[in-house]
Amino acid sequence: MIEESSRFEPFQDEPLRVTSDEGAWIASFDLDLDEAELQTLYRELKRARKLDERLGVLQRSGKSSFVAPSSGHEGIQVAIAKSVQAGRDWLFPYYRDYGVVSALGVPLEEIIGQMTGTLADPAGARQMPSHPSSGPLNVFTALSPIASHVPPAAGSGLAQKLAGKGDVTICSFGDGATSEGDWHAAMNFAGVQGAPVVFVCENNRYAISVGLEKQSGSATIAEKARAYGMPGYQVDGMDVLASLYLLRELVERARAGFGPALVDASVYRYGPHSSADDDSIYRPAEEVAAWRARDPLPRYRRFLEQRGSWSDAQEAALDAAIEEELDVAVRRAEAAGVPELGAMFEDVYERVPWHLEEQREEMER
Amino acid sequence: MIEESSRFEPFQDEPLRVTSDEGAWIASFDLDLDEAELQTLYRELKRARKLDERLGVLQRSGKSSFVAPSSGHEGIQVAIAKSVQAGRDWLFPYYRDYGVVSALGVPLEEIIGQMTGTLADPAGARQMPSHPSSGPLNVFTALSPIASHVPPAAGSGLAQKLAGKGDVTICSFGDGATSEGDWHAAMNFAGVQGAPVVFVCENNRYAISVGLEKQSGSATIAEKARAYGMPGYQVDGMDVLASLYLLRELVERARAGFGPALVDASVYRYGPHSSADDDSIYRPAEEVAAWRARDPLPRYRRFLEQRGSWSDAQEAALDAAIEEELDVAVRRAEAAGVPELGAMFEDVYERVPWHLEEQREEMER
Amino acid sequence: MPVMNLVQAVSYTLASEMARDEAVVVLGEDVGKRGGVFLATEGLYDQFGPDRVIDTPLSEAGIIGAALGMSVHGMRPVAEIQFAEYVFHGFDQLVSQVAKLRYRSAGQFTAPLVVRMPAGGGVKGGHHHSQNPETHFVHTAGLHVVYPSTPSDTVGMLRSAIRSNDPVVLFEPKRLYRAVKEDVPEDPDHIVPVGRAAVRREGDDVVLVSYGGSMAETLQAADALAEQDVASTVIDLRSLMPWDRDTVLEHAARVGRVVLVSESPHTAGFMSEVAATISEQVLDHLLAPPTRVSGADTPYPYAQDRAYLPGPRRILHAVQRVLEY
Amino acid sequence: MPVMNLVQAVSYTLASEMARDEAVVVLGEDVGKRGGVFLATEGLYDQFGPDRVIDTPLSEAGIIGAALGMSVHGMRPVAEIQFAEYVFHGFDQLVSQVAKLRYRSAGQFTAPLVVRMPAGGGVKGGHHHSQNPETHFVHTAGLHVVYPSTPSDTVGMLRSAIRSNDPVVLFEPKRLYRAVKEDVPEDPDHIVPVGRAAVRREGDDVVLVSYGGSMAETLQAADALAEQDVASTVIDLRSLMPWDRDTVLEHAARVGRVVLVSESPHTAGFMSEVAATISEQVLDHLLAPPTRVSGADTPYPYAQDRAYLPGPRRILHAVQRVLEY
Ligand SMILES: Cc1ncc(C[n+]2csc(CCOP(=O)(O)OP(=O)(O)O)c2C)c(N)n1
Ligand SMILES: Cc1ncc(C[n+]2csc(CCOP(=O)(O)OP(=O)(O)O)c2C)c(N)n1
Ligand SMILES: [Mg+2]
Ligand SMILES: [Mg+2]
Repeated sequence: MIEESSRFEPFQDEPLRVTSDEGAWIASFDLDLDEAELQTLYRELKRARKLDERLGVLQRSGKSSFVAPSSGHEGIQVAIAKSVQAGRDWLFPYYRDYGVVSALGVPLEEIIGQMTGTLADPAGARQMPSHPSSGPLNVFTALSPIASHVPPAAGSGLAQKLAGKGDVTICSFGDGATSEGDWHAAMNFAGVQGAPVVFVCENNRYAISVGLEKQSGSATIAEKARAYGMPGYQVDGMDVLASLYLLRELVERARAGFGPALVDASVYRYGPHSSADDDSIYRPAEEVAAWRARDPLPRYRRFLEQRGSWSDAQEAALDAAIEEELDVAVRRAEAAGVPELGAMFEDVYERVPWHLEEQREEMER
Repeated sequence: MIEESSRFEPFQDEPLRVTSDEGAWIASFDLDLDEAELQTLYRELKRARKLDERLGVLQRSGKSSFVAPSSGHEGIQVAIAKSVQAGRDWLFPYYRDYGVVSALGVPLEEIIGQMTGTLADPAGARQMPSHPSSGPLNVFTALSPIASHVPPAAGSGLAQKLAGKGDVTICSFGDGATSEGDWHAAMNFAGVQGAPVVFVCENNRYAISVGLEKQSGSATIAEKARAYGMPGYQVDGMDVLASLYLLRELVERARAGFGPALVDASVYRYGPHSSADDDSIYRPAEEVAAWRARDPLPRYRRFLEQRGSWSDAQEAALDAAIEEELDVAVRRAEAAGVPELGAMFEDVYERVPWHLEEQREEMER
Repeated sequence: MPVMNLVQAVSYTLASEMARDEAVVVLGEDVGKRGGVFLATEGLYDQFGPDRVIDTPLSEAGIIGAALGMSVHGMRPVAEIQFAEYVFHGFDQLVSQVAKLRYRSAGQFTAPLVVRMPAGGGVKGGHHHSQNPETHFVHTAGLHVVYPSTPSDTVGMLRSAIRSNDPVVLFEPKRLYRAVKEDVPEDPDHIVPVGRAAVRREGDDVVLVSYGGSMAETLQAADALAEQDVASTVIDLRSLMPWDRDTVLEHAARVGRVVLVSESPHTAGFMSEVAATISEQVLDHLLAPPTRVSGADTPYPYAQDRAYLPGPRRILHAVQRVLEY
Repeated sequence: MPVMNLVQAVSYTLASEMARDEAVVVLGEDVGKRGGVFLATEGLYDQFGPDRVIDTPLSEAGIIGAALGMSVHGMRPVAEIQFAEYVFHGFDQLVSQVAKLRYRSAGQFTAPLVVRMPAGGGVKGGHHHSQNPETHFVHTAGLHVVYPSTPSDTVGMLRSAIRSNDPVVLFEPKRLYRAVKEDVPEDPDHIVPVGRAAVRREGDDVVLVSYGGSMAETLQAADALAEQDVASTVIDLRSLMPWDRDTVLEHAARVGRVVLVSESPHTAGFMSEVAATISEQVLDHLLAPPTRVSGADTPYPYAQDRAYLPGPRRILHAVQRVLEY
């Protein structure tokens, strides 16, 4: 039931890349994206980066209690968002996926509302920061337990397959997530059912302090796909174009009924695991520096510049526009206000049962 | 850290066999087991088969409340027992593994005591039938939840590795077990740690009624080993010699510090899933018949006969001896008596706490 | 009116709901051709085919998680866990995911699914085929928990559960699967609402409260009491979350003597909640301490399979204690 | 005498026990170089090396299962679950395997291991970093469950746990990790036995019973009561399985008014067991209903992080109710 994709071969030794670290096109096929789209990708990379930076500022200034930085993951995250049809397909992201939701079109004020615990969060500030969601855009509310969202993503794919409309699901997670039993149950379920799900591992080679060699029996995440009868691909997740080409192909393949695939996207997180972490305890500074040199943003900007498709003036205008957008979003998110005490008793069930009514009364007394 | 075994290549397309269905030696290397050992293997195959048949009789006559037949699995089960050093290495079997424990040397009266709920069971008749164990022989008490014994087996291997004495663990399970999250967690843990564990899947292609194609995303269980950085082997589990050669090599490999391996042993269960099952609902009779034709016992007997190493007289003597042994074991098991009421309150903790004392009094009142 | 036993009531209701609403699908281990190991899904595969009666791989986390993913698309999956204690392999999916989805998404996503599981002892199943894990789910916000004890209630409550927009965990007393047959309501919209207890008989001397499999022994005890001229009120809770506190308190206050019968482990079992609530709310009406008769705080034993259960003898002892108090 | 806070008491005791007995090993996520996300294992990796301080893959089932496998070989693993609610991924290993091993093997195999988990709210962690799942384990036969609230008790109880031949689940109130420093006993054999409560203060007007993180607010409430000339007895249960029923009943019977404080969800939480037992055993001594002040039956909220907890205000309300009853 599951066929290979047409352009890319699974289970290669090296991650797929279409641009060099210097930003040169190195693929064996021709680029076929128009300039507007190419520029949009850069705008979204930059927007994700600046959003992440702003979230850090909000956290340090006490407006947010926590943040799990996404810088370094933007290439694959923007590609995920741009490989699906927003509002039609479904996304099951994880806590680090700000770049996915911002590039998909979730309003920044909602994302920032979630991060700062205000009612701008469509999920009502019910969860800690770094747990975005969007009902209208089919973004399943991110949650904390690692890999717990992967079985529902498999079920989402099965529902889509049964509905027969060609919709697909993308589910992303970290390298650490692949060790959980729930991850395995989900991958196998999707494999057996041929569910149209593209699984994307944002493989930054660390789960907090635990390096990949202590995490996974296999050297790559991609080869784990063999256990589920699906193709596995390594991609340079800091190469936004490689990520996009691969994901688009796998999304279309899933739409056409050829089932799930696993993508092992090599990335690096530039920040600590979270605002509660000190990564200098376990990561050498040189390692961070080496990955900084491969930053997906300047790399892609060089690519655009070499085509004459991006200028300093555009950069300055973009920066200003994003800062302005962020300022507005922060203001609006704050203005939305915080939930009342009693809100904690709602949405446990469709209707508030007697015991919660009483508990609410007791608490409000 | 994990190297390949020397004689057998992992990840072959076909299961390893050293004898044909007609019992001819077909391996590329020479047989190097002495006649006594070759005959012992047959004795154990027969003992396992007759034990299984007797357990069926005991169940049908109401002496046992349940049985999960092992007939058809004897080749791999006897090989498991004969590939380890009894009392030194550790075994984590599953409920269908009568052939493992009988060939390892667990007294039949203990096995039958377990099956019939008497105090001949070294585990005190605490569990339902088909859950054998042996403290002295390091047979971890089998249990009902599928795959739950696999993580402890990985931990057992890690303990052995840390102890540095070259002891190993063998853990067996069915094909269905490979779908559970706990199985994955264990396999990955063993792979990362290079724990000396040989994992053996007794792949009878059914989990109760669910066929392998609905069970596993991958076509074989063997290839799942890639996800854990360990070698995976297919073997004809109805070829006792192939099973034994492969397992001995993998056990020695683990002893030598080269880590875990996964064996996908192709078998068939001739009986229903259990005494509570009716397999005619989901298995065509022709399929059962086709696998009956490959029965590991007559096949191996033909092998011995062709070498002049087995006669009808020996067969008759063996049958009589086993029947006698079974009769004695049944008598002794029955004579051991059943647990008293109060025994249910012991071994919950090392010492009986106050609340269990009181519950016991209430119950005995 | 159709006459059936409790397990037939399950398949009857599933078929009726699947015919009514094509969003309803069944999934689990062996639910297809095999019809489930207890035959609770017998006939459904032939009637509705493999897209609506889905044999899954052997993973409870996969079953519950997949059901959740289907339910956010508006489907109404009914997942079967083959034996209740195997839900522990999917515990995180049920308590961290299913139970909290409406809450953590503020209603953007909901999980209108049912998880059915045969539970309870007395079937010579040892400790992994006999447990009553309902308290774990009662203690988990976001789940409804129901535990019918009769064929008719099974029809009405399973139907309620399937139509509920909240996730429902439905326990089935496997010991009673084939114990009695009775007429069940034929009306395809007959439901028994979640949260409502049934008063099985009324009497002024003592109140017996129970649910699930233990209803059988509780009613036997009530019969024995009647022979001794002790008149009992017998309440079948049926729903544990939410539970019908008002009904229990009304009778507890009226009679003043209460015995609570449940085969789940004693310590911190659901009946401790009922006992605590009775004392908290109607202390001054009590003529004797609310007294529990429970399963033991041991793993479910094989050899003492029946003794473990709170049988009539132990229930009568407790009644005697509260009567003589 | 060494002065330390509660989380330092954990690493101090682990180091002391690892030095004493080389069967003791530590395993979990990030317990190595990182020293744990709360630094509860800080320094151990440098002192004892990677064979005794084992960073595991990200799987709670793997951690608990591996600990079990090591323990049957005579090792004494101390497993860390990074946040208590993540134990739900390893629930089956803990409740079906670890808890039942001695029983189902009739003592042929035992599981002398410890599972440590930071628990409790008030840290702005939302519902997956704030929970108190202790009741699930109290309701599971075969496990000891302890929940210290002070650095000294942490030393004594963690040591008891490590030396116990039964599996022990040890909850650590993460909200109190750095709340207070105190002298802890230096004697490397000092233990606090499992099953013994501590009476933190004595008074005749009301008995406050609590444990874990809620001890902080309970003691604050007791202070506030003292200012209003209400004298309270404050009991820190410390052990939940087995729990110190005798101490609780003695004071409950003496004083007649009891308030039970726990931040775990209200319905079918451990305090329902304590309340039920008090009513069952000393009904006639009660001057008011044993009254619970609990966490809500909602997923742990983020925005109302502090309000969720039973704070002094709610405790005082309950005390007022039992005093005025
Ligand atoms: C079930 C569970 N266990 C442990 C944790 C604590 N934890 C949060 S993030 C994390 C590491 C995740 O690493 P990875 O999956 O590689 O994603 P990354 O953060 O590197 O993007 C851990 C252990 C958790 N959230 N859930
Ligand atoms: C966790 C769990 N889920 C479900 C079951 C019920 N069950 C018992 S055996 C079995 C099938 C196991 O199949 P397999 O692993 O292939 O072993 P086989 O019986 O074929 O040897 C099932 C589903 C169980 N025992 N444990
Ligand atoms: Mg990572
Ligand atoms: Mg099988």
